[in-house]
Amino acid sequence: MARITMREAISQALWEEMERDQSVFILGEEVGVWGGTYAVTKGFYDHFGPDRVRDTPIAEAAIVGAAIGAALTGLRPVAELMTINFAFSAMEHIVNEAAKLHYMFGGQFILPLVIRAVGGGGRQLGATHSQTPDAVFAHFPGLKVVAPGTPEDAKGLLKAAIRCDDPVLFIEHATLYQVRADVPDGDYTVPIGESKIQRPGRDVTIVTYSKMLEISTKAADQLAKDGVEAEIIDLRTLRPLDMGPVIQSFKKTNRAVIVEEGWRSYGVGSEVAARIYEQAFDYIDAPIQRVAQKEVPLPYNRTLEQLALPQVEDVVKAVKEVL
Amino acid sequence: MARITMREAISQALWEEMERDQSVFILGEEVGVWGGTYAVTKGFYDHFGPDRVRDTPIAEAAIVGAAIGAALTGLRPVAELMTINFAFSAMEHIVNEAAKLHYMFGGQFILPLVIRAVGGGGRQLGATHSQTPDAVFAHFPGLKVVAPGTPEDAKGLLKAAIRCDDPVLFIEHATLYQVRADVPDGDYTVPIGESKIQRPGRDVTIVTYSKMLEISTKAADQLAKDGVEAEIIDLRTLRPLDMGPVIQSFKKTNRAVIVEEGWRSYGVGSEVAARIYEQAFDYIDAPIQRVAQKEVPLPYNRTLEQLALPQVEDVVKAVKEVL
Amino acid sequence: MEKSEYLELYRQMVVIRLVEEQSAQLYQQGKIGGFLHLYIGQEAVSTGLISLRQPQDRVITAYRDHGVAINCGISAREVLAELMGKATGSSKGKGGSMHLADVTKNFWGGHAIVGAHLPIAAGLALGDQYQKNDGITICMFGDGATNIGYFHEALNLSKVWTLPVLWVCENNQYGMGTSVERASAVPEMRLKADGYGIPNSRADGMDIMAVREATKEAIESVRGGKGPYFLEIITYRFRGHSMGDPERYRQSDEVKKWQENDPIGIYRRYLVEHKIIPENELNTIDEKSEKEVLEAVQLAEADPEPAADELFEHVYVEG
Amino acid sequence: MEKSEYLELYRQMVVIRLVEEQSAQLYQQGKIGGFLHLYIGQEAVSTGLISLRQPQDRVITAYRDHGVAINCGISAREVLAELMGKATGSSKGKGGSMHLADVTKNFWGGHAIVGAHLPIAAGLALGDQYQKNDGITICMFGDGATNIGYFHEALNLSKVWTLPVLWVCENNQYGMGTSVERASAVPEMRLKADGYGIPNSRADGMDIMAVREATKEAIESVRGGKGPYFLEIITYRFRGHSMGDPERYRQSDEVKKWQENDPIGIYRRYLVEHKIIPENELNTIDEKSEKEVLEAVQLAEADPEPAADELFEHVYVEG
Ligand SMILES: Cc1ncc(C[n+]2csc(CCOP(=O)(O)OP(=O)(O)O)c2C)c(N)n1
Ligand SMILES: Cc1ncc(C[n+]2csc(CCOP(=O)(O)OP(=O)(O)O)c2C)c(N)n1
Ligand SMILES: [Mg+2]
Ligand SMILES: [Mg+2]
Repeated sequence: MARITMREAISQALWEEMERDQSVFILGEEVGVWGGTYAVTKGFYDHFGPDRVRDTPIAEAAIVGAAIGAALTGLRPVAELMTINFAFSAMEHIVNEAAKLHYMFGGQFILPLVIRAVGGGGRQLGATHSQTPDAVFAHFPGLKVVAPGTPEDAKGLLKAAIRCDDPVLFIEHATLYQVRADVPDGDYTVPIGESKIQRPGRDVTIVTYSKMLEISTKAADQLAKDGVEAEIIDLRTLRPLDMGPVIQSFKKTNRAVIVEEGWRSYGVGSEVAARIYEQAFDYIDAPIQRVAQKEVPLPYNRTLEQLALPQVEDVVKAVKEVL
Repeated sequence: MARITMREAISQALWEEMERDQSVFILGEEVGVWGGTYAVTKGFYDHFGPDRVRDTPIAEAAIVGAAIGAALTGLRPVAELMTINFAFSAMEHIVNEAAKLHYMFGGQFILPLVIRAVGGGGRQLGATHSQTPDAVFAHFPGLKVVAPGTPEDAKGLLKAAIRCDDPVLFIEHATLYQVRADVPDGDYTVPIGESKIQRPGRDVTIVTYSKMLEISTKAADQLAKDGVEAEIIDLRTLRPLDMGPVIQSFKKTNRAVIVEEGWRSYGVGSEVAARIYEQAFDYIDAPIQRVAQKEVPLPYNRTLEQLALPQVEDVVKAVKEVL
Repeated sequence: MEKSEYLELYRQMVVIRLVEEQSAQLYQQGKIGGFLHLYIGQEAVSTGLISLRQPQDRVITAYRDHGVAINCGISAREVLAELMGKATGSSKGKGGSMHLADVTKNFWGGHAIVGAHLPIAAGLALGDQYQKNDGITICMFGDGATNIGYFHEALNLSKVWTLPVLWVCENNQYGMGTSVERASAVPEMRLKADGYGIPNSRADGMDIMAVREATKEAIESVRGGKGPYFLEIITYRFRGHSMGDPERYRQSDEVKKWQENDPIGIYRRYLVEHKIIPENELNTIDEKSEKEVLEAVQLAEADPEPAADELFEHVYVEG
Repeated sequence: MEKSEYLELYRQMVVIRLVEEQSAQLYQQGKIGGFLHLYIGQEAVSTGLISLRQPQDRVITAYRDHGVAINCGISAREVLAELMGKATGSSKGKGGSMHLADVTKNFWGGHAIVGAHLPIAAGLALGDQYQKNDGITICMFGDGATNIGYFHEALNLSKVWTLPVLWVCENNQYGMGTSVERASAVPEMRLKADGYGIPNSRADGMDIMAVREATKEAIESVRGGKGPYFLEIITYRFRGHSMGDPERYRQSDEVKKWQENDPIGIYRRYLVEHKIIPENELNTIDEKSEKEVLEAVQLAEADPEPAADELFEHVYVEG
């Protein structure tokens, strides 16, 4: 066990996989000389060289498109989109090419591709740079969408993604990079498509992922003071979505709150809620609550931005609603 | 009252608005000389001329981007994307520019823009050309998303969209253009953001929109033979989403089936279901059923494609589940 | 060039023409669905181009891909089977006309979103460069595709990274109903290559010998490690953009004028006049090819549809 | 040019410099959040450029927009207020540093997605052309922005439709940490304009007089109805890309070399040597501007935050 930050966990996963497998390489804006806008690939350029750590022009469609092509030749590219907001500039290649090629051509080739993108709000970057559009990408069959909330999961899931023969969108969160936690020593992977109980409890089920795991945990701490034991399920993967642990927990607590950072409408919470109702209808004691971002483009002003983002108090309040 | 096709209804709305208001103009691929790939703008080029019916290069980002700019100067552009699948090539400008500019700049200008795009499957166009990604666009605050299912609504909603000072994505369905129905004479609009009872009934509430209204109506006809009276609510607008008639109906029937053409996960049905549970929890007699597209990229082969798309029988079966 | 090679080029062009004519009929009979884009009139382009590629060279193109598929070695039967959505099709009936491919023959498809395959082509070339293979990537696209952003990002990247890719623009004068001058800032597509400092040239696509000559030079440049090369080939599609095109955008005599330069007729005359192949041998090829293609149609028609559970196959490799 | 005009140019450059230095401090004090991109070193570009626009001419730029905003007539206080997210900011505190705008002054922002504002600029020009206004659109962007697809689609469209738009590329040698030669197929951005048949020229962005000369010619061409024009202006940012840039990608002596060509210093010497304005008058402007900007900082700091209910304002105009 080593106590490291999320940034270090992701950086280690990339580093170790590149050491392990020559076919793994990185391409993206500022991943090389700069060392990564969020310093995730710091030191990579000097160690692995310009062929395996490739700075690109500002051309998101070309970054993802070229990664797709390289993957078709048997390589395992890790394409970095500086932020997930720029994924809209590569939308065609993510949802219409990467997600469909394997199926559309009758499975005659594989597409072992990882697209890393950091998302989330809370840093006053304004409406175009602060989004959490995870549900949008998770809507497309053929793509796998992963969004870890802890350093341990981040490292294990990224390694799994790089070794996976399917295209994986790996979503990081800018305000989680500094989070520190224990990570197993040596090489390990965390399976894609498995939700996990991050905190056991008996009174209410909180379903969340990524940054909101942190918020939900703080809320659970507060609730614990009032004797409420919340069980927190971390989805970790949005597609394929693993409802197993969620349903299991819900059948025990009969109450659920879903916490996501993105907008409520057509978001992650709606899908999870709909599935809980479908799969555990007879266990419901109270309407499931969804905590999500207010439905506005995220404003720059700090106070307004925080008003729009889900806060610990919102989660606590939602839990009290369902109790 | 005149009995016209959906194509004629949309064409009339465009024609009449262009006659009424010089600031309205059309731009897009093949809208002019060709007369529109789906013949919606046939005859427009000769009548209104090349300045108001503008053929563009194949450059979706430029089509939507230029329309945004023109709207900022006080015009009311109607940008046509040949199909909604190409909207991914203009994603940045639809969800990150059009949807946000008014808010992000403190409301100092308006953005009266309409983006027309035809979607849907069922014509063996293959995975990249057959999508119904409506929920993806409806996820973004700042954008209005409309998807009519009848000629009357299509004409009235398109006129409302053109007169609206907000950006509106107007989604048509390729296999509905031939549908014929009565349309009121003269000038009229249908308000954006209002759902509607398209068929009254007392036993079950079917919530749907666009092409699936047709499928749901056929299912309702079948069910009627077995004495089951389904009430069909047509959402018509996906954002802002009007739950009023849905909840009203549900409080009467206590049973609901949501029918959408797109993929189930993170789709329209999940949002509608989640809201029904939130707003009418005490009225639920059976788990709400969702009928949607199988979660695969749509295959070319006709049999497989039809297997993937929601069929009348699927709706009938789902209704019987909830009864 | 060996006589057999001359013959093979002729045979391929004839087979493509026949397959396209059969496809048109099958479409009218409702046996082919979706969009159908015929290659009739452009046969000399891909036939000349691909006749010069090495086995290790990758080929990728747009949705007007039947001819390219045949030149790459996919049988007429597999092509027709895919067009009819059969399990024996090159994409198992899941891709259809716009998505033919056979990677065992280094043909990477068949792509339906205009210009979107250009960045992917850059990636194919990157893969070979990274693995130090000596193969190059030949990427074909239309004149209309040069106006979309993907074209720009791919060409710029190919130059910055000196990628072994041959960009081939099939300029058939129109993108659907929009003529080049109504959609493009410059009249010659090759001029766009100058904006990236990419060497380029232009060839007559109705004359397969001219196509081959230009291609030789282009491929040498790319394989020689000089990075990307841009080849514009002037051609014309004799039929509509796809089946059911009203063709309001062009005059029938313009079409007639071009049809007089039928690439197959031109090549046929060339072979006879230069005494490379006597007329009767060509006639034999015509007859054999016709028989062969009609057989392929029958076989493909008789081929099985994919099984229902194929619907859920190949969404993912794992899980 | 009148003496007063010379003075005004000098004053604007000095004010921009001071506002940027103050912003840097406010950022360090945590009073400004998000990303902050300083214009220090590039003042002569927008000051010279915009000094020649007519009131009916629209201006639009990227996120490095403080200088442009001031040149367009937004007060230092409004700029600083927006940077601090105050209700009195030009975008009511909702846009921040990257989204300054004031359409009453025909300044259309301030756009944070690289290159995405170019198609919008084409649309602004289309709007004027459609309405037969004689205004033109001046669209500024960086060297890095020329590699994204939006650039390509916008430039092509502007030429095909002969739009009254002046494309101005501020080539400050880097896109974040990536130098031009590592990201662009061609070393001069103006060469890309050749690929669209768009007339173009190049100017020294450290010399405001050179900027004005080149701009005059460019604007005349566009206003003359000749369609788009591409102006590349060579400049350099003295500070990091944004606050907190480790600057591993360039040597400090490269920065020093450029700082010796401080655009304000160059212009100052020019004014004195050509006896256009005596040193002491320039000193007075320096002092007045400093006082003015410090005042603006105080006022902006004291300005109110937007009310909480502003959060839900302006999502839509209707409903
Ligand atoms: C991004 C995108 N926009 C629009 C279309 C619709 N479309 C299909 S083919 C075509 C014309 C392409 O013309 P060109 O590139 O010249 O190829 P050609 O058909 O002439 O071979 C268009 C507009 C598409 N498939 N993809
Ligand atoms: C589409 C997109 N990709 C990436 C970014 C991140 N980014 C912001 S500024 C920038 C560099 C732009 O360089 P340049 O165009 O030369 O402008 P400069 O900063 O030098 O003024 C990048 C990559 C972005 N904002 N938008
Ligand atoms: Mg063409
Ligand atoms: Mg720059």
